[in-house]
Amino acid sequence: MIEALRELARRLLAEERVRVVIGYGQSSPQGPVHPLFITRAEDAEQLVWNRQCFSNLTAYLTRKDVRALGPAAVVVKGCDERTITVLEKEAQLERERVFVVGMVCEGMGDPGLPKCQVCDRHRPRLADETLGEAVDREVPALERYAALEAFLARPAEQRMAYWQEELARCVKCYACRQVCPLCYCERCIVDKNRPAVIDTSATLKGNFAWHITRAFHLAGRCVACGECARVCPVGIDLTLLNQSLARAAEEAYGFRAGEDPRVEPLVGSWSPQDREDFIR
Amino acid sequence: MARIGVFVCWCGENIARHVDVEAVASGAATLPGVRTALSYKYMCSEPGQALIRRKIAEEGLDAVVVSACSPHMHLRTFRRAAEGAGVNPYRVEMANIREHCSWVHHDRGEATAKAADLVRMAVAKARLDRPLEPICVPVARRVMVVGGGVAGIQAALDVADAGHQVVLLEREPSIGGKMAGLSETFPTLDCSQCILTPRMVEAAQHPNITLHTYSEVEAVEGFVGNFRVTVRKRARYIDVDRCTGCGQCWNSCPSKKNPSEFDYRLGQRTAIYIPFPQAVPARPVIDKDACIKLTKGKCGLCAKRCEAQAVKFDDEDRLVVEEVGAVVVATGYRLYDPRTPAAADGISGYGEYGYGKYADVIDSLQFERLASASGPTAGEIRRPSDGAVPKSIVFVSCVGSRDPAKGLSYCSKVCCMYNAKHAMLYRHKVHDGAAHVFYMDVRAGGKNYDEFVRRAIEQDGARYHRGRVSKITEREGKLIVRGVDTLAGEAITVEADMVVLAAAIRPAEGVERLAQKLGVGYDAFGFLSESHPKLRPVETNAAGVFVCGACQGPKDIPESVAQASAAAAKVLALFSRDELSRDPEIASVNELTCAACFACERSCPYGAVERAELRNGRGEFLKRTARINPGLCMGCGTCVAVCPSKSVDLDGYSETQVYAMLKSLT
Amino acid sequence: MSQNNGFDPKIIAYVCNWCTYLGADLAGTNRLEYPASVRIIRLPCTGRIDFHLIVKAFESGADAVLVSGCHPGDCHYTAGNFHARRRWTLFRALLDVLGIEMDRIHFTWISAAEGRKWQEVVTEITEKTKALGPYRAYRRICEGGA
Amino acid sequence: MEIGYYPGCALHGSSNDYETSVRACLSALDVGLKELDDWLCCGASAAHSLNHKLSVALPARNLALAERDGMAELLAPCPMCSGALLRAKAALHGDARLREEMGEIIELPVAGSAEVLNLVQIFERAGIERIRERAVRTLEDYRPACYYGCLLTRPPQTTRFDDCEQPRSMESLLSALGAEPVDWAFRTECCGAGMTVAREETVLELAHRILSDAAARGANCLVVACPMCHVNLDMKQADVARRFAVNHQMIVYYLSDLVGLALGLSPEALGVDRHFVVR
Amino acid sequence: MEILPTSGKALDAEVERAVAACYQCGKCSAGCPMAEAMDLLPNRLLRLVQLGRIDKAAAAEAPWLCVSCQTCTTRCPQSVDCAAVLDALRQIAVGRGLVPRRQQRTLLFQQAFLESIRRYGRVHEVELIGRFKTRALLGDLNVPLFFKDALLAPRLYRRGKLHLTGETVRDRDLVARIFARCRAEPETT
Repeated sequence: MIEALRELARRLLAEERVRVVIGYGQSSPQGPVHPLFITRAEDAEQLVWNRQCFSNLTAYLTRKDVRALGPAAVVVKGCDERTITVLEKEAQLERERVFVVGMVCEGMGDPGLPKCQVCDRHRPRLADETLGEAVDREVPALERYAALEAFLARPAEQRMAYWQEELARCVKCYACRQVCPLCYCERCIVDKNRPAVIDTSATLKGNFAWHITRAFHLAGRCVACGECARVCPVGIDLTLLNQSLARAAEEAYGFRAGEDPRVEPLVGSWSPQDREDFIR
Repeated sequence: MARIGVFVCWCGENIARHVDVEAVASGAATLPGVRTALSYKYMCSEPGQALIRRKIAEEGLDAVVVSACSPHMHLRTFRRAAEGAGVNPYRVEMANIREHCSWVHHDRGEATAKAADLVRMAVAKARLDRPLEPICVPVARRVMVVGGGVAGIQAALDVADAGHQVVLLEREPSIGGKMAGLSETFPTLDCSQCILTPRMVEAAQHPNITLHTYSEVEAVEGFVGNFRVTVRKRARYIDVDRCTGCGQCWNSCPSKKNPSEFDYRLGQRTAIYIPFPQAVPARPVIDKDACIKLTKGKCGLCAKRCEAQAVKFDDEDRLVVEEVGAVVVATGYRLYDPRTPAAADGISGYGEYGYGKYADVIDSLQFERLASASGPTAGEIRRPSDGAVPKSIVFVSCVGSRDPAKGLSYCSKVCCMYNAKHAMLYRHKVHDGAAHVFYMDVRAGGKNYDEFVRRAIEQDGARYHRGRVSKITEREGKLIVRGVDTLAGEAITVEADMVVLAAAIRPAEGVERLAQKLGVGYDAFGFLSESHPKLRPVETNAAGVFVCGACQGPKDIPESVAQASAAAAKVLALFSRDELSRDPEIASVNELTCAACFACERSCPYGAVERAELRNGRGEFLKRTARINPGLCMGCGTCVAVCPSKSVDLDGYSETQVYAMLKSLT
Repeated sequence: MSQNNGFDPKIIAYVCNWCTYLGADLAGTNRLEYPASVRIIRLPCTGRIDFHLIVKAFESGADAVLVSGCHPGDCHYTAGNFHARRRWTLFRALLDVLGIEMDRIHFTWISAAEGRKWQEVVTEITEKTKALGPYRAYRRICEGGA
Repeated sequence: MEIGYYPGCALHGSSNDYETSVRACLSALDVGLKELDDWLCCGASAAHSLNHKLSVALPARNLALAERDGMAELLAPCPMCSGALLRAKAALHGDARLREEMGEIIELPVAGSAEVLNLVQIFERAGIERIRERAVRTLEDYRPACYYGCLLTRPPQTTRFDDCEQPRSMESLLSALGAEPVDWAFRTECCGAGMTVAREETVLELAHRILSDAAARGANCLVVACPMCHVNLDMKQADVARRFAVNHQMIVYYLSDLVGLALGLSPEALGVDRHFVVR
Repeated sequence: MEILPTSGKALDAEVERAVAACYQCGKCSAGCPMAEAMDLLPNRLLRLVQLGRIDKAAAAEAPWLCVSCQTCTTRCPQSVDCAAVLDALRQIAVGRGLVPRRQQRTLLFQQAFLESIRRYGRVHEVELIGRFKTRALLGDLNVPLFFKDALLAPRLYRRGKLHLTGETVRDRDLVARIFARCRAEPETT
């Protein structure tokens, strides 16, 4: 599989179909896997593929410096690829200028990350070329949201208490924002003043405001790559927030972010039949 | 620092009874930015307004808060008053301490406290009000009417007679629309063409009307007052200016056996043809698929015969751009096709009626042609299969209409009337013929309408059966119609020589595409949406675009014409001004911080958001950005809510202001 | 109305200019009495009302928030309330997982003709909020401590 | 190809000539039939007339058996049976509560996943082109009136087969084999077979109309894909003759008969000799 | 299609709901092959149900003349499942003893039919006809029929179409259990 990947990268660069290949690299066999940007065919063998390829590389597609390089190829897992659709819908990339290399993925980490336990997209579907053989396992929505279910089983006061405790630890390092492929605003809303929408101090108040905002800005967009939670230095489980929105979208509108390129983004479209059981 | 004056109104006892207005005023006086605060018995009265103007002058106020009734009541009044004294009208705020306070809270303490809060909020907002100028856009006093049927012609003539330029667009080779093909019209039975053709000629010869036939809207840019409409003039293969309409060409054309669109396939026409004798303009077109010259390269007889040398086989589509200030859509209707394959766009057909299978099962427009003196049978009722005069005809109502299972739930409104008319005409022409009408309800609301239907039944002996038809089959040249009369409680079978289906009225082919170009909404069936069903029946939510006739919903001729004149009146009202001035409380984008995700574009109900590029002084590309078209923005603020980086804001309700109001309450 | 006495709930109402604001006006014209607990912030359309406004309301010490606009299909701007409806549906899910007390956030459609409904809604919300007491949990958040 | 097979009571009873025909014809096309093990009667009209729950339970049991034995497709040559199976499918589909309830009633888990096919659909699966290639003789001297009756196409929302008002599938199959189907009026009119035994007199009338129109259109035979239609139009033709004093002598074929004949099978092999009206 | 309760007021409610959309265009009656023989046309039965007079509708002969050809359901502009409504009316009639005498034969036949299934899991034609005819005979309903079909029997037999003994499923108790579980609850009117 690795060889196939390297071969493909070589070809794409050699034939000048792309100017850069965004993949995974590893400084030493034991060393950590890091994003790798290849612009010359001969560097292709530096590419790696293993259970440590956590990051969602599509995040780099919207970076000014990367765009400057020209057409790019990007290595994606089934979970990451949905990002491409969302970005395209939001006019952040022209699909034809990106060559998507899909990697069949049996899960990342050992043991697999929670998201991998319930993954129903081992094999990318939207890629221009997909490497590896495997079949999809249809995971019922319930299973996908099991963790959320469990959390929601607690009474509201306990949930509130939990978040007060968790978010009190947030140091506003914004790693969650940096790593998120869908946080591409040039000026993030937290950096807005006159008026300041969000209290920038790392107080509980500011932290609630920030995390509510971060999560809701991903409503109907988050593809559940789970990077935000993975990179959080103080280990706040942000996926719970993302999941609550993802499930609402799926339940109320049968919508899954990035699933279907033909479907319009959830926020910004509507139907007269939309549910409103909570509105009096 | 702002210099705000607060004016607390007693509204006689209305406010003063439950609110301590003096306390409210003195409280307001202490608020930051407030220069003066006082109360008066009737602020809206002339002395009250004078007081405000005087205070503005004395204190040099630059903003005003009137604490009185609902802004829906008097905001305009006080804006005008303040403007009179030199304060920008958009720096006037109102605190509603009457409808929202004194009238609904009778505990003086609570009411006063709330009133004080409301004033505090209003002051906080006023402090941040920017002076705004109303948006002015020049108006091009020229209208495009899309569709040259009776509605379009009416609208065009009304506007043209008022002295303004009109561009009249028609997709077919001639104007006249469906009405030109009708036989006689209910409830007066006067001849359709006799009414219409003079109007057609009038429109064509009117100095203020430019006619584009055989043409369609290609693209639309701009907004109210300033539309740029690109028109595709389809290749006619005739030089209209040279052509004299002498008829040599179509009389000599050897390709004669082409189904006539105008006769709904009941008649035939040549390849070079005018759709019907009274066509306007009386200039032929060449059907390029039927023309032997254009298909096989041979022939060219018409060109040889044409003394004016008007035939040009090398003709091509042309695009012309028309600049207009308003657009009237009058694209009319088409009939539902009972042959529709199952569930094409949710609409399915009537296999059980065998339309398209049995030659003598026709639709009501085809019957109009049979009954029309200018029709393929010169007005004699003869059936298509063998030309025999039918001794019995079954007229079936509600084919498609009121049939949710087939995908159309609405009533087509005019069929009841023309069914009665058809039955009548038939009985007048074939005295021993039996006319059966199957109906669910007879809907004959309108002047002399019900009388007309009764006449068909009582005097002309049309036999009405209350019930739907279930199946039509054919045996030995007879059509076996199986229906029911629910009043008699019997299933009945009629042996008919001909069956006429009153097929549902649907919006004209392709109207959705036109609507999208114009930014006009349409319903599930493709009928265009008016902006208010009762109060704004011919306006649409696209400013400067109006609708009339059957494109907005099934209508008969009188209604279509009335609506056309209404649309014309609206256009004239628009043209009565040099400039449009609009409320400036609209959205604007901070283009430097915009991330160009275009969430705003997706959620704008008015298509007011454009994708633009930000360039520096030297015109070099910096970034992409959303941009609001002030001509189109109506100021709902939906874009503000969906903008992730809050790079959009709304004047008059800005982020800063709302937050300040909240803060004033803490 | 004096259970939980001493406590006058603070309720922020975001209403659209064309339906609910006029509904409240009508309540006034018909002299329909209701508690003085609500502070209306008039916005052009429910489409303008985003989640920040709800969060901000709580940050500025609201004990409950009311969001109200035109009934579906009646929007002055044709679709603003449809857009809003979707966002609220999603936002509620987020608030729920955060353990925000859902019966402090109310959504209603109130038309210009529904003065009576405005009166009922405000009265009920006030009673409910009184019963719940001040929104201490969020105060705690704003005071930054646990 | 091999496919699940649900004969139903009629084909194992007085309409066994139909089964003979179907089996012979399909084996000639190398379509193997795997009969559903220990199948139950579908309940026919009696069940849905008298006991709605039963009218779902009985077919549900058969669907469950098919699922258990891993049959993805189930041929039910009797439209009454296929209709019952399809109705049950529709009811079970997207109604977890009902699936559960039925599972308990019939003592087998049931999802209703098996696809139910009628005879025409099997031929379409086998491929009209392929059948034409295999054909050893043309049907040119046959001018059949194709009779769909009611349940083959109705109600369309459950049968999802052909156009329920102007069906063409039998005609296109047979004309591909050289036959000249006539166009006639009663292709989807009901023959009232459901009532043959209980209310014979009203039913003969319907049968008579159908036979007369077919004859009037110059048909020299009828073609059906339904055992009840066959009983009603073939066996009862004598009674029609007696009652209306007109002997139509209209041969009534099963669709598989004509296909079989085209494939070179003998009338005997197809059970045609066991019909009541014969050449 | 959703499963109706088998009896009781619950069924009434279901049936009323099922016909709520009917606007009396009569297309069901117009297409019904049995219309001529019916005392009340289908659209009238539906109307009675709409008016809450279910018992009168159920007591009519028409439901027993329905051949379940689905034409009404297929062509209904309002997508009312007319045929299913008639089924329900039959069940109500049986549950409340409203089956008109002249239609007892149809009922008897269908009961005999179900009986046969309950016993063997499949239909035994000879026994079925036999049981039906004898019942009909005892009930002295249209006796001549008996002999008529008796005449047919040999014709069938000669063609090897008549099995004096029919097929039986392996697990007959299962069938009985299924029937028991589907038995209509007693009327709660």
